Amino acid sequence: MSPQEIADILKTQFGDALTAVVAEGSHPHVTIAAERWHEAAVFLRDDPRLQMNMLRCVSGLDLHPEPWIEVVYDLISMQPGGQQGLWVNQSTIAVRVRVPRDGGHVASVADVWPAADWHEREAADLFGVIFDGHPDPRRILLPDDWIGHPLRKDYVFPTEYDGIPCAVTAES
Amino acid sequence: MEDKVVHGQPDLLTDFDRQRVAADDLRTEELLINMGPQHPSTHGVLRLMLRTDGELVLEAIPHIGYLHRCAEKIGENVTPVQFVPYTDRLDYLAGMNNNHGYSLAIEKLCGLEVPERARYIRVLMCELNRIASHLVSFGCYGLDMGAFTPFLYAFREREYILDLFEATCGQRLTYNYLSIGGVTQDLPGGFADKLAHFLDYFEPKIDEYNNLLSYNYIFVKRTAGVGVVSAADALAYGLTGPCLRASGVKWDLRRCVPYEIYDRFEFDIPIGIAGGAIGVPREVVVGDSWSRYFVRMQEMKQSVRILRQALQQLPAGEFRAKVPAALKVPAGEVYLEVEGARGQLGYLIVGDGKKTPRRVKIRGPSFCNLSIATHVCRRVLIADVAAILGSIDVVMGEVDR
Amino acid sequence: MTGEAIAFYLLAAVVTAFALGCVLASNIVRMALCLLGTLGGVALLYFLMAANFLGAIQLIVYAGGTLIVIVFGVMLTSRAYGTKLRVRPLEMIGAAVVTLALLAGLTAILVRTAGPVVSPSTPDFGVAQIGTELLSTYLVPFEVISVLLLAVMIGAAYLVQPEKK
Amino acid sequence: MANFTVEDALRSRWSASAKPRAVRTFAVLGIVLAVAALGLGYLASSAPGAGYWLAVLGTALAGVAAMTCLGAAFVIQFSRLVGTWLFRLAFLIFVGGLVGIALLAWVPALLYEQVDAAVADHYGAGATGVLTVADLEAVGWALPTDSIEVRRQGAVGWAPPTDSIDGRGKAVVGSAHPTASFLAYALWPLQFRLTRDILALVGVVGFVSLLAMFTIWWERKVAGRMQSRLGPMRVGGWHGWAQSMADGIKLLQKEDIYLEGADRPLFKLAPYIAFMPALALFLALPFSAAWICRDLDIGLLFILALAGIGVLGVIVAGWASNNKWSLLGAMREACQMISYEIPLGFALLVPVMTTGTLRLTAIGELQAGGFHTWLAFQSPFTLAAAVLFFTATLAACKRAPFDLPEAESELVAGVYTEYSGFRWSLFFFAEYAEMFAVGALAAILFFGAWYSPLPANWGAAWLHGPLWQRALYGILFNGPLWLIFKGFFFLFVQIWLRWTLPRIRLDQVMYACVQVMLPLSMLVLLGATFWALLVPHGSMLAVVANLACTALGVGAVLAIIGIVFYGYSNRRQLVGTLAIEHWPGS
Amino acid sequence: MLTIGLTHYLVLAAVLFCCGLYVMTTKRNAVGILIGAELVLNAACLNLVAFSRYRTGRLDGQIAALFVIVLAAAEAAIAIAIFVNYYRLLSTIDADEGRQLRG
Repeated sequence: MSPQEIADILKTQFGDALTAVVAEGSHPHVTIAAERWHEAAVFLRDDPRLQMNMLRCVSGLDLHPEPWIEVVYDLISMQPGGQQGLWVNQSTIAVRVRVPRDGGHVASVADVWPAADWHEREAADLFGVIFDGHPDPRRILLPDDWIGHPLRKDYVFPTEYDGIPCAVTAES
Repeated sequence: MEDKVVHGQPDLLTDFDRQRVAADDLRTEELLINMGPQHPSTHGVLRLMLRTDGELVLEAIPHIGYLHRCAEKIGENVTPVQFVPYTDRLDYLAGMNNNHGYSLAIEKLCGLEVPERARYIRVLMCELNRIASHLVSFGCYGLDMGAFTPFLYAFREREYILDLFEATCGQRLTYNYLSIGGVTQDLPGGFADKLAHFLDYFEPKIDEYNNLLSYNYIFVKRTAGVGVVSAADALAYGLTGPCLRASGVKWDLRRCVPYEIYDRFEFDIPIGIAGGAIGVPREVVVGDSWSRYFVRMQEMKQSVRILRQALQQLPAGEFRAKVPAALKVPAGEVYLEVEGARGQLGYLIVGDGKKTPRRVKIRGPSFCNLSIATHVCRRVLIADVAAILGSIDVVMGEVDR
Repeated sequence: MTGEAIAFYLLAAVVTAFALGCVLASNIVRMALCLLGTLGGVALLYFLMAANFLGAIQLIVYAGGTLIVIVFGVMLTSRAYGTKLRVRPLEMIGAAVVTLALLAGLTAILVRTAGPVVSPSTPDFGVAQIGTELLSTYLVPFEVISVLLLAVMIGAAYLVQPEKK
Repeated sequence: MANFTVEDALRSRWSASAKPRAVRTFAVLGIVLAVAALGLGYLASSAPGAGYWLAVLGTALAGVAAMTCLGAAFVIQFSRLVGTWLFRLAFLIFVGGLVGIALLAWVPALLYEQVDAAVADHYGAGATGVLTVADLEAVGWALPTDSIEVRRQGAVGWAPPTDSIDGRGKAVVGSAHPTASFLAYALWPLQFRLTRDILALVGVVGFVSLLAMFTIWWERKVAGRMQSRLGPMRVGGWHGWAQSMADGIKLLQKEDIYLEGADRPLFKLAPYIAFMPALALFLALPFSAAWICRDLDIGLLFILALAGIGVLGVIVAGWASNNKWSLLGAMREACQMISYEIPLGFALLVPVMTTGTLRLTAIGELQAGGFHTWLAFQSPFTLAAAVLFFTATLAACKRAPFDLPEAESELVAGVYTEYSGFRWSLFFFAEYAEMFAVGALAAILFFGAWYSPLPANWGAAWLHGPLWQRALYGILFNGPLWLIFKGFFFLFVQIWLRWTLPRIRLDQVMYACVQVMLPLSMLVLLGATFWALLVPHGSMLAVVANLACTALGVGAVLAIIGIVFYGYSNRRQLVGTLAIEHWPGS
Repeated sequence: MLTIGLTHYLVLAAVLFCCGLYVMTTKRNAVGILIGAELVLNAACLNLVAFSRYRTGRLDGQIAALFVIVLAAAEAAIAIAIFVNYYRLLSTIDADEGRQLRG
């Protein structure tokens, strides 16, 4: 199923919540409003036409200087039934959810795809996006007392951590 | 339990842990054990908090990040060509595959065409590195199970592969060989003979190691039926690579979404098979630790097959495309996955026309594979935790990035 | 002073010291170790009294078996390793007075009624004699003991099994 | 000049012509002095009064001077070796140590026999008393031939072969031979129990130390060879023979670390609780019928008891370390030990029942006479008991695949996690000593003790020959050397298993014990009982079973050797190398 | 004093017995009480063997001691089982806490 068809299905289902569709290029994706994302996730997984059964990746993306951060969910639908018992790649799509830079909230989809658990923690850790309803909302890669979210473009490197001076070179 | 010192070890609990275990800890005599980050069978600096009742692990909570080296942040601040060496450090046991994924993603984004010969060399290197990586996995898994000797055998064979790599690119661990537009230099003279020589020697060795370890009664008893991951769970948790295939899902990017030139080779995709079939002990359940381990053993054979075919078809010609000296990452984005040694290694690269990309996201397969640990390590014995972790085969460089 | 006397006084000192260690130790594992010392000393006393078999049995069953069970029990039941159950002072004084009085009385009686010191009147028995005695004269108690051991095994297994819900 | 050493100095001092001259001079001088010493010594044996003492002094001085001269000649001749001289000497001690100890073990046994015979001759058989040196001199260098065998066999009521009863050498009364008087002085203290005990203790401690050092080195070598590497190769030169000594010195220098919050007295005490019983059980372990420190009538029980106490040390170590991994290791040890002592005990009961004694020397003596008389081959049940015993001892010694208490991939280092330096090494001394002890015990109980697999009548004549013949007999046909050899064979099997097998899980260990080994050992015990009751000695069934079991045992050994040989000759190797230096054009 | 006789052993056994008694009465840890009981039993065993050695001249004392050792082992096994259960019920090993049977 091509990305355009998926986008059409989503459009009929969610209407205006689907704010943008890029069906061509090396990374076809749709953008969906944050409020309806959880609902859309369940739909993407359970709809018999889509069956997005694996969440491959969740990435944060800072759109600095625009005041947005996007969360990119890469989904794939794998089904059995190919030659020699191989599974077949039915369709692939990325979904983007755009939230404000400060205090952006997205519904966690860890209950839809458990794979989202750690990925969302990572995005929350490095971008500061808040995932509502996450089962285990701790920092994952950085220490618990780390200040700031390093993958944001406006992140200022700390000069010390826990009394340990950090060597910071001049910003390029 | 006293507050300040948890039985001789400094208090490493986070507030969250404390909330989580406090309620249960009062009830019975449960131990809270800190496994790692310095532990022989956590393969690097993984740390697990084990909540145990004697030997029985009630819950295992992984804590990662001890090897976080800001790879993604670095990726945003250096040019793609400069970033290739950094990818070596992700899954440091299969550096070639990491180079490969990143190079492919950048080439796709920039629209670069790679010469035929370079593509074959890439396949040769990736498959060799897959064998080397699986050998480490095989050896270390034996070590986790208490069998020391297979480890040394595995490392002996891996040394030969590293010798080949050293002859090719001068490096033994972090290669920076598969770079954007092809490979950095041509194969050395006599490489084909040496490799064929090695393959003839190595292929029968796999059967030998199966006899030594895979079919060992104690080994089967230790691993079969332990840490069973159903196909549904494997998909839901985003498991890929041998871990996914062991659960019975015949999915391999090299066949299902062919990239590079993998569609030109004939090879099988080994998957986990229920016990009782030929070559599978009776105790085995699809998706258990033994299946995950054995899929790797079989994959080595398939890699040998691919290597033989690639050697046969290896064309002459350029080994590198013309890459502009000041390569700019065009505006646009790409998400590309390759089948790494441990699963699908994905790169999301977003460019905005500058020299450096706006965002480099790395989907480490170990990161996703490891996330199932809590789910699987429930009501198992401490020894089983080592068995499960070893069969998932994580490389912390890739988990923490 | 004969070798036997030297050995006896030495062993008596060791046994008493370890028994006092049991009394004074507050940590339960230390108590168990002191018990090990006492038991070992008593086993050596058995060797001194030419009861070799009994000495070896004492070491195997008591030191090797019972004591390990006790230490095991300690580990199973002491979650908080630092927890020490303090002896109540009043109890301590009372018990000390009573036991010391008892000890004084017992010693006095023993010394008062002590007959002349005679050398041992028995030959050194071997294992064979013990076996023969056990299976002839003491056959009934022997069998009763074995039944009791069976009952203990079943009972212990029953007691420690987790409750089924 | 940084590398200029003593060897260089020695090497450069002697010019080509001066060296042989110096060697010749010293050698001649040394020989002359030696002859003089011998002459004076002969004089001393007959000279009266003060002349005697003069002659003795002269003998001593001349002897020392002769030794010095000969030594100097040697040193000059082989000056190139002098720098490595100490190393080579230590090497000789190391390699020759076990052999030497075995020989030493046999020689004192002969000496004891000598003294016992003298006492018996002087006071009559069975009587006791203290001899003076004069008495001993009067007895001279008498050669009693059968005292050991007769007494040992008599003690357990087992009829000895008739031809060895007679032939007690008569004392050569009144001979004042110089050797005899020297021996009389030298052997006089040996008639006292205390002297013998002290000697035996020194021997045991020395043996155990050397044993542990040798075994650790050996295990590393065997492991290395199994893993297609070399193992220790550096320290000492020849195959890294001094590795254990170097390790020992290193361990002694290490910091003795205590954990904050550890139970310090117990933490310090635990290694000794583990080590002392392992050492003490050698007191009751016979190296041959004569060479045993204390021949207890409950020897087997005694060893079992001490092995059980050693476990307590490990448990206390785990508890006192205040580390959860250690604690888990201690719990595992306690579980495993309590469980495996039961099948171990049952397996031990089989030889005890078959031979009817707990005295280890008696059990050993019954197995003289070649392969087929070994206890393991007497019936199917004894063979099964031998296998069960060996398996249970693996668990008792915490050896792979039962090495759960220290499982390094699960519990870091288990009970040893917090130990360092010398305390840590004590645990390993204990472990290796115990490994050898159970191997030796398996040999004593099941595999012919200190007897060679050769038939008993081979070399039997030597038993009545001169001293050298009897010493040779003790080395070739029965004696400590054989027991040590067998002990090391079982030790090798333990090492072999360790480097081959994965580790069993705790529940599987318990399953294997309670569900498999316990019923099996009970069955074996029952079977052995009925075999002893129903199959009379010498009956057709007994002979057939004996032959079949012997064939099975020998066949198993031959099969193992055959498989090893086949595997070794058919091993697959990558010819040549793939390393970059060997590429064409490089 | 220099020849060891029955009295010496009996006095030593009395000391052991009193130590055991003291441990049994004062210790609040149930396992400690068990250890006290073992001490007392050991004192009894010592007496039995000593009497057998110095008075009766038969094996009866040794055999009685053997039975006592076996019984002590059985007792320890049962006691530990009870303590484990006790601990499960009350989450403590303090013997004074078990008041449920009190009238």
